Amino acid sequence: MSALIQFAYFGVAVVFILGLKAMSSPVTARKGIVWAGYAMIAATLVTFYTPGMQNYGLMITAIVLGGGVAWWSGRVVKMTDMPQMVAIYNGMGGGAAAAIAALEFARGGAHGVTASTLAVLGALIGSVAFSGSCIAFAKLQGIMTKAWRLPQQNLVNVVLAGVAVVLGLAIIVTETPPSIIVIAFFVVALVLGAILTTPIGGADMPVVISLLNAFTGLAVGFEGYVLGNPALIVAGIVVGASGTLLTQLMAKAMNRPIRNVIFTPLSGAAAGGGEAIEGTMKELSALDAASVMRYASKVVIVPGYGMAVAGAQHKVWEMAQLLEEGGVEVLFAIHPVAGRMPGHMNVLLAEAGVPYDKIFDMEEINADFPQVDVALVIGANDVVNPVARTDKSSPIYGMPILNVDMAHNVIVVKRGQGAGYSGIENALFYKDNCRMLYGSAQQIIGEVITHVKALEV
Amino acid sequence: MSALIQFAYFGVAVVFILGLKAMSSPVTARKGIVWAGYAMIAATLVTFYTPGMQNYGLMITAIVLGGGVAWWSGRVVKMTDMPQMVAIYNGMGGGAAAAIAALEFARGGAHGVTASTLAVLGALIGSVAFSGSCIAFAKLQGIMTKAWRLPQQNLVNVVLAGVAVVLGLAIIVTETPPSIIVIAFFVVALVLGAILTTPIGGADMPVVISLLNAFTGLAVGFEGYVLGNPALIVAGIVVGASGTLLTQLMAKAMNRPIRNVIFTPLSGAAAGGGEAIEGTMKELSALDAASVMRYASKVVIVPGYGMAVAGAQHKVWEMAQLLEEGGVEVLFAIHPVAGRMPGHMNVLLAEAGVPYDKIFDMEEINADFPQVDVALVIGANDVVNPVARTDKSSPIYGMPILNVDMAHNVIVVKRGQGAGYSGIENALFYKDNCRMLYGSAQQIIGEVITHVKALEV
Amino acid sequence: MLAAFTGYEVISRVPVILHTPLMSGSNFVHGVVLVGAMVVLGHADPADPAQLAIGFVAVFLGAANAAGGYVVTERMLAMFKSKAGGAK
Amino acid sequence: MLAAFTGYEVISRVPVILHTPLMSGSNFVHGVVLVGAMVVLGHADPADPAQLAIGFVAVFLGAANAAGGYVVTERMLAMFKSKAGGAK
Amino acid sequence: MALLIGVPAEEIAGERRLSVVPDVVKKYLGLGAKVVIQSGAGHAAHLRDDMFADVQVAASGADVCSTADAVLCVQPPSAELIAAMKPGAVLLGMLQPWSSAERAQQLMEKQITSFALELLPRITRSQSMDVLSSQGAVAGYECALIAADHSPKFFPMLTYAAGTIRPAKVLVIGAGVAGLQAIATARRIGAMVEAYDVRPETREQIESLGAKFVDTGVSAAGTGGYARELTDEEKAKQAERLAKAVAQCDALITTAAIPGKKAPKIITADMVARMKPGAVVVDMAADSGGNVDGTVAGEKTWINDVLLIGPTNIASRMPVHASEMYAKNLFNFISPFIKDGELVLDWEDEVMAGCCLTHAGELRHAGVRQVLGL
Amino acid sequence: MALLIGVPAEEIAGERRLSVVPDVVKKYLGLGAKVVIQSGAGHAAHLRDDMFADVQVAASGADVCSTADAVLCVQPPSAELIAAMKPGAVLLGMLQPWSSAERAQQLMEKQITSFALELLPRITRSQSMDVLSSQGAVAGYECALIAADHSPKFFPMLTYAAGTIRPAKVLVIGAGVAGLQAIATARRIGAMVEAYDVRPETREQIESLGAKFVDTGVSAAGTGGYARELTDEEKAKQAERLAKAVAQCDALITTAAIPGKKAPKIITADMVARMKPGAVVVDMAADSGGNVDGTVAGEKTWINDVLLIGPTNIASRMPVHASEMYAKNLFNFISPFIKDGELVLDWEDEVMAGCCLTHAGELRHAGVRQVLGL
Ligand SMILES: NC(=O)c1ccc[n+]([C@@H]2O[C@H](COP(=O)([O-])OP(=O)(O)OC[C@H]3O[C@@H](n4cnc5c(N)ncnc54)[C@H](OP(=O)(O)O)[C@@H]3O)[C@@H](O)[C@H]2O)c1
Ligand SMILES: NC(=O)c1ccc[n+]([C@@H]2O[C@H](COP(=O)([O-])OP(=O)(O)OC[C@H]3O[C@@H](n4cnc5c(N)ncnc54)[C@H](OP(=O)(O)O)[C@@H]3O)[C@@H](O)[C@H]2O)c1
Ligand SMILES: NC(=O)c1ccc[n+]([C@@H]2O[C@H](COP(=O)([O-])OP(=O)(O)OC[C@H]3O[C@@H](n4cnc5c(N)ncnc54)[C@H](O)[C@@H]3O)[C@@H](O)[C@H]2O)c1
Ligand SMILES: NC(=O)c1ccc[n+]([C@@H]2O[C@H](COP(=O)([O-])OP(=O)(O)OC[C@H]3O[C@@H](n4cnc5c(N)ncnc54)[C@H](O)[C@@H]3O)[C@@H](O)[C@H]2O)c1
Repeated sequence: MSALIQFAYFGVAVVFILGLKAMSSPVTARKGIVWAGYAMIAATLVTFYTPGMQNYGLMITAIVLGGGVAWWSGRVVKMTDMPQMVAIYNGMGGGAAAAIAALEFARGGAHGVTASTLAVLGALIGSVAFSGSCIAFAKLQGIMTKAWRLPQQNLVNVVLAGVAVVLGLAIIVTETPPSIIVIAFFVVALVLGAILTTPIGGADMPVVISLLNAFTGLAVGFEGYVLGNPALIVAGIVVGASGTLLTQLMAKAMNRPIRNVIFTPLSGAAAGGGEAIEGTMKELSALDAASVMRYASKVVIVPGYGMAVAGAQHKVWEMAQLLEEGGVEVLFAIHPVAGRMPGHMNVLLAEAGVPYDKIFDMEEINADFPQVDVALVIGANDVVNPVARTDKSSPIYGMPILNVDMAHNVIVVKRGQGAGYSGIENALFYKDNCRMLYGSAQQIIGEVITHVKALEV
Repeated sequence: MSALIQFAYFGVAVVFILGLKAMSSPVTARKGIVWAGYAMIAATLVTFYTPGMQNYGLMITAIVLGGGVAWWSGRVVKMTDMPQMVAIYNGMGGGAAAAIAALEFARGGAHGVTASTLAVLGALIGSVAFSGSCIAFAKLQGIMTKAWRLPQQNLVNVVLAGVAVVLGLAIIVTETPPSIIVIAFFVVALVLGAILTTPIGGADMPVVISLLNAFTGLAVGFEGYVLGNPALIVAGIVVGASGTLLTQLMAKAMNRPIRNVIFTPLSGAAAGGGEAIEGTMKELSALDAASVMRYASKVVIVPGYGMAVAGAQHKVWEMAQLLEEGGVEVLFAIHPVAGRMPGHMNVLLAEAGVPYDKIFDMEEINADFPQVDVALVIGANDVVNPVARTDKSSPIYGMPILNVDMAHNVIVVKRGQGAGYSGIENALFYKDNCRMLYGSAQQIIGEVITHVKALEV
Repeated sequence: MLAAFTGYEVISRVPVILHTPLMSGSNFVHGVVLVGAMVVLGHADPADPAQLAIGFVAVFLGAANAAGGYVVTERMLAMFKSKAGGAK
Repeated sequence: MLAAFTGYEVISRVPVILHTPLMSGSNFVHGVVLVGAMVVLGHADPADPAQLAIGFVAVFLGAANAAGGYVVTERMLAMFKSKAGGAK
Repeated sequence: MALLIGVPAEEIAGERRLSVVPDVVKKYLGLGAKVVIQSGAGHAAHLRDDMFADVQVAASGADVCSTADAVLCVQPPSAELIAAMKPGAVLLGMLQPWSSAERAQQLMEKQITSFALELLPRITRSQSMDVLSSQGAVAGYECALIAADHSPKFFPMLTYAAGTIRPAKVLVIGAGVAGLQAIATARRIGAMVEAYDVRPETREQIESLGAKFVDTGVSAAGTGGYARELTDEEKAKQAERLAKAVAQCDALITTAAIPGKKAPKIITADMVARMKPGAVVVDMAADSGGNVDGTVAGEKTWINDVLLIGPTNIASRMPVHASEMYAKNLFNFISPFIKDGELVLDWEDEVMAGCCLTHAGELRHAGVRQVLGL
Repeated sequence: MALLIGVPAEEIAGERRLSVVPDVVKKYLGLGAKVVIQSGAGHAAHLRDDMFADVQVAASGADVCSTADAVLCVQPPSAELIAAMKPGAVLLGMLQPWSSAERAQQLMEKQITSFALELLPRITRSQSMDVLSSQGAVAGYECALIAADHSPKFFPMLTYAAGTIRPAKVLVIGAGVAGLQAIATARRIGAMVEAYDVRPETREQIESLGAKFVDTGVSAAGTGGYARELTDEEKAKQAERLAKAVAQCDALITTAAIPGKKAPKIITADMVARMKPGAVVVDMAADSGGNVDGTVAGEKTWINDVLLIGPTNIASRMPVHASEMYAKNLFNFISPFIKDGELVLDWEDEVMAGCCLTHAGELRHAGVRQVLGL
């Protein structure tokens, strides 16, 4: 029986891995979560057959209560509030891991130094994840509005961590630790998590949640080791590892090294160099561009002189058609002075075979941008530069521009740091909702096409 | 030691399977044969360590001789003579299997009824494959030029097979069969193989070789069972199965049911219905079209009215560009009256952006077709109908046509059985080197593009 | 080690739009901590209320992690339903 | 059975141009009969010239099957080297 | 004695084409024939005498005709030239067979073997000789250019610094060779093109060029690739549906001619009256009476702020290529019968026989005989 | 008292444009201004008086000018009209500031505040007011059509039943706004296009339209988007490399004008002499002297079987859209200064100030003052 259960746990772990793998591609993502869901149910059911189990009533009550509340809250919450829900559920996972450790300490089952060390580590990490996630939740939910830093934040962090480690060591050394040490240990760990998270704010939050998520994974993995449960070990470590990687990816996509996220949060001190335009330019890959557009409802393509230089019009239209086959609405927006002659874009789009009814001029489309999911700017620069609206000293001040910056997402295709005709910096590129897709238009749109095709099932 | 060897054999078998799988896609095919090659070397080396082996000198001599001769002949033979080389090597494999059986009979090691039966079956099939392959080789090599049939061919076949089976049964029943029976058995089997193959000729030959190849695979598998050698069993059966399927695929690609290939060979009685145009229309898939073109050196695209109707010009040019990126030379050939107005094709190709220097008219390109690997006819019909050259009674007689029928391969894209402007049958479609790719041009060229892309590494 | 390696392997190329759903998905996966929680609660001393309480909390939190993680992930991924069907 | 199934599985979608090379490749694979031939020759009675002769023939044929099959297949597949390198 | 092919200069004012070009002359010489050309004949087609290698140059058309065994022309030669021809000689060109009984009479009397290429049976093999197609293609292209050039509007869509110009709507009536070419050309320039033809199979052809078909529910498929004339009732129905399309377009190009007959009046004065101010009409059928009520052949007329253009001899506007195409058509027609420098006509040949107007003093073509009442 | 905007009819023969169109008039009214139009002023642009809603219609240009606070015109008004204007009124249009000292004098004397749109500073913000660009685009498009229409050859490649016509070669000199448009249009029609400009940055622009750049190794990048004049030496080098390209082309379109100066002679008589028979030259700069030796403004000249066309007032050939674009440019220029129906000029505005010819009796533009010697 027990062997069978172990075997089942292994199977569950494998399905988890496959599920996660599936979740990393838009095409298979939904399948992935459903598989993982079944695996979870299987794991839970199997666990009831673990030899020597008691307290079934309490157990079922807890499951029904915890599961029910979470299920319900996850169902009703608004789509925009998803991130904080992820945070809070993650915190609960961390809490559960910590609680397992606590119970192990309480039962005083000595398992040797390795096991104890792992248990303590798991408890520490789990607690940090728990309190950290709670803070993250509070911030995102708007319960906690101000991001504050202690005067010597980093020092305090180090001290607290040191204390936690000392207490942890104490627990490991004393086979059956006094409750007071255990409680102190948990309190310090919880405080540490809270203090670490408090100063972080704004756009960095998702990165932090992802990091805490990886922490919880680790904690679960460690506790799994203590319990000798393969499902926990494998799933925990895999989540720990993939979560760490994911955190890095997310940080990279935002152009913020993880170090900075944690130690010099955005809302903190000034960002350094005295650039007139704030923010950073954030790159994205052709794959990203493809998936963002493929799963959008409405994409507006803004061609500019760069598309003409690259001769990319045929590719661009091919991409647009592919997206349309996928159910995406694709329009073209032509700025009055895009290109280098009146009608420059018209000539090219006509050459590529774009029908006239897909082509809109600035006046017709400018009001729509707030409803646009993705504005794809291909080799245009000046004509989408918001500086024209705001900066009186700019040579392009007063020129009406296409309001692409008001779209949910902006993707800008260009080869590098080249400026436009007027030779000035473009504030659009530094906006939060803007991502740069570097490459010559012809070639990079070709790559996007390949990825869009791969996303068709 | 022995267990290790068994394990190694298993590993070898697995690599063989992976290798075959790899060989079924152009992208990985070369890797596949190389893997299989290493596996073969490993298997051979491992075999030297089989416990209780003797006769090493003889063995190495045989290997060096046999391997050397085959290697050398395979190296020097002309590319066009490949099929017969495959035939002869295959025959040798069959012969080897038969010889193994013979030796087993000679040693008289009784292994039980199952083993004996399989040994006999293997010997029978192996012998048939051996002599059949030799005949096939002789025919393809031009040693045996006439395809002759016995008057009662099918009856003779059945009788011979019956005799072989009876003799085989005798061998199985008598634990240590008298040499005379064994010899008679082999003689009958060899004669059967020869007689089965002799009447078959021409275009059916590759199918037959493939079938004999599958036979050899089976024979090897059976002998492997007798010897208890997993490498032989797995590899043999896999080759037997995949070879059978491949034979079916090949027959299908030629539009000749296997039954017909064996029992009513081409060179035999009249083909039935009194169609003026001989031959059959043979379909191919978008995948096939993609790979044939992707690995060609020179492709000539012949657009016609159908391309205009489908509005497929942009897709066609996209495909052409993809092929060119892959190093294929792609040209367009315009027939003087392709389409429905003078310059119809010019307008469309210009719209798609095909540069003028890729477009050739009939007079410029007609002489080149014999050097063209693939002529891709897209929605053209009358202008490539060879009837115009030959049939005085035809309404299009006297019109000069594009000599696509002289290209190595012709692929014709059209929706179905629709005739061209002049409403007559097209003899091109029935030629041996012509394959039909059915579908509306826009959509089917789209599919071809997808496959061509998949072939890029 | 192997598991960690797999973790890296699993998500080498993830499009940005999947970052949050994937985070949520892995959040769900570590909800398997529920199993551990059940085991410890199952082996807790029925006579020790402290143990029972902690165990209860562990299972409660674990179940919430699993259930909530699932629902949220599933909802996020619903938007990746192929739209092509609707369009064609 | 499984092996047979694998055989089918292996070559479900083969482009026509690969038919002959694949045939040749599988021809090479059953060249593993060489192993069997070696084994029977290895166990043949060194005193019985008939056995030795048949065994020799078996190994000879098997080796020819394997070696020839390889060379021929490899040559045929050489044309599938990606030409893109040369073109770009 | 080798066949002598004669090429007189075209006599009709405004005719800029020539029935040979240097490359084609070379081909005739290659077949063993000789060629005599009237001095300056190619001038309007930008061909100087010295561009023709190895030909005899004659001072006048009469000199050419009086020596040549076969005379090639674009437009029918004048009575004087025919009179100068050798009896029994061959005359080949667009002889406008229906237009003049006198000319036919004269040809018969002079025992001229004349081939009027308008009579060419339109079978597959004869396509390379089909001057109506080749000259129609030129005319269609030219008409689209004329329309674009005269339109007070841009044809293409154009976004400029202060706004966007929407593309012009062009309507093409008649989607034969010329109509299709006009459609393609207008589309290339950037207009949104609609087209209409009575033959239903043109719908697919029109759409194959990216234009829209105007569906009026009337069909007039004729035989031999030509259209039949419509009944009055059909005309009314057609007119009613067309009027709407006409009223919306910025440029209208009509190409519906019925060979040998007066062109059908498809666009009535009423329809023209409902057109937008500034609209342009190019009536390609002006030469044979016009498809549009009010067009005058060879003139530009303003009706109600709509410009009606009735260009004549349109192919002549592009003499270089029109001549090249025409010359090749003629060569493809006659060369199969030139053997070792001799002209050997084959009356079994369906294309040649079908094309013959007069031979051995007879009017051979039944249709023409009927029309001319001879 | 609301601003009264006056629109007299254009007086110069062949000028078919108008300085307003109905949509733009509506916009003026929307700003609280009033509009008076001379009866029939829009006729040549296919605009009837009744298409303008809510405007006053005056019988004569003098009537318009004598009442209007601001007069809009395309070409400069005659002395009589200026004389009729209210002192202190505003005059806005293409006033050809360099062409006439008398007119400038008269404007000063009448205390007219005149804005010559040719003087517009070419900064980004002013693009929507840039009449040179908008009318240049029209002209470039028209020139390509003129070339295609007059060429005795097909522009596109065309395969027909008896052979293949190779595409024509078109050479465009000067790749400013008009030149680029000509390139794009010729390419659309199907020609193979080469182009040349002294400014090196045009290479990329030319190539972005799918045409080929003729590299001569001479650069003449000027300031403010205009080209500088070349030295004689540079001209020779340029000429030498160009001559080859010119000799090969079937149609040549020249668009190199230097505002306020005589157009540079880029194509010499010698180059023209080497052109192919039947080639066509369209000299867009004919109005200001021509880029081609031998073109006569407003005429078609044959030199050696080459047709030289010197079209004048080209934008006027497409009066509907040219007027629409022009009217919008003018509106974009003046509307920022119309507040609550009053015209309040802002002399701090760099575009407005830079564009001013005369104000309060002074000639404000330094460059013009220098050229006219005032
Ligand atoms: N339309 C007219 O009539 C006219 C006339 C004269 C001037 N202008 C001026 O031209 C400008 C037009 O604006 P615009 O937005 O169209 O163009 P733009 O501001 O000139 O910007 C072009 C952009 O395209 C990028 N690019 C160049 N080659 C590329 C390639 N091969 N692939 C991808 N990207 C490429 C360049 O960046 P990288 O170098 O980093 O790739 C550059 O940022 C305006 O300032 C307008 O005032 C217009
Ligand atoms: N060029 C001229 O000036 C001119 C003028 C008049 C007549 N013609 C005549 O037109 C003919 C031209 O020959 P052609 O070879 O170009 O065309 P064609 O002989 O008319 O053949 C067209 C072929 O395209 C196929 N097709 C139609 N729609 C298709 C689609 N959507 N996708 C794929 N295939 C499609 C049709 O077969 P399915 O129905 O099976 O798809 C048909 O076999 C000649 O006979 C010529 O004499 C030419
Ligand atoms: N040998 C061949 O196979 C061959 C050669 C050339 C042309 N053709 C065919 O013949 C067709 C006609 O050739 P064409 O260009 O010389 O035609 P055409 O000059 O006789 O007529 C022009 C077009 O006008 C249309 N038309 C006639 N009356 C009309 C009306 N009342 N309203 C609207 N449209 C009307 C006709 O249908 C025709 O399409 C071509 O489209 C082609 O398909 C065949
Ligand atoms: N506000 C703006 O940013 C703005 C607005 C309009 C135009 N422009 C720029 O100004 C440029 C010129 O505008 P334009 O069309 O009015 O130019 P233009 O009419 O002054 O000259 C036409 C072209 O002829 C070229 N040229 C002059 N002399 C030549 C010679 N000897 N040989 C060959 N070419 C010669 C010039 O370089 C120019 O490109 C445009 O291309 C555009 O880039 C800028």
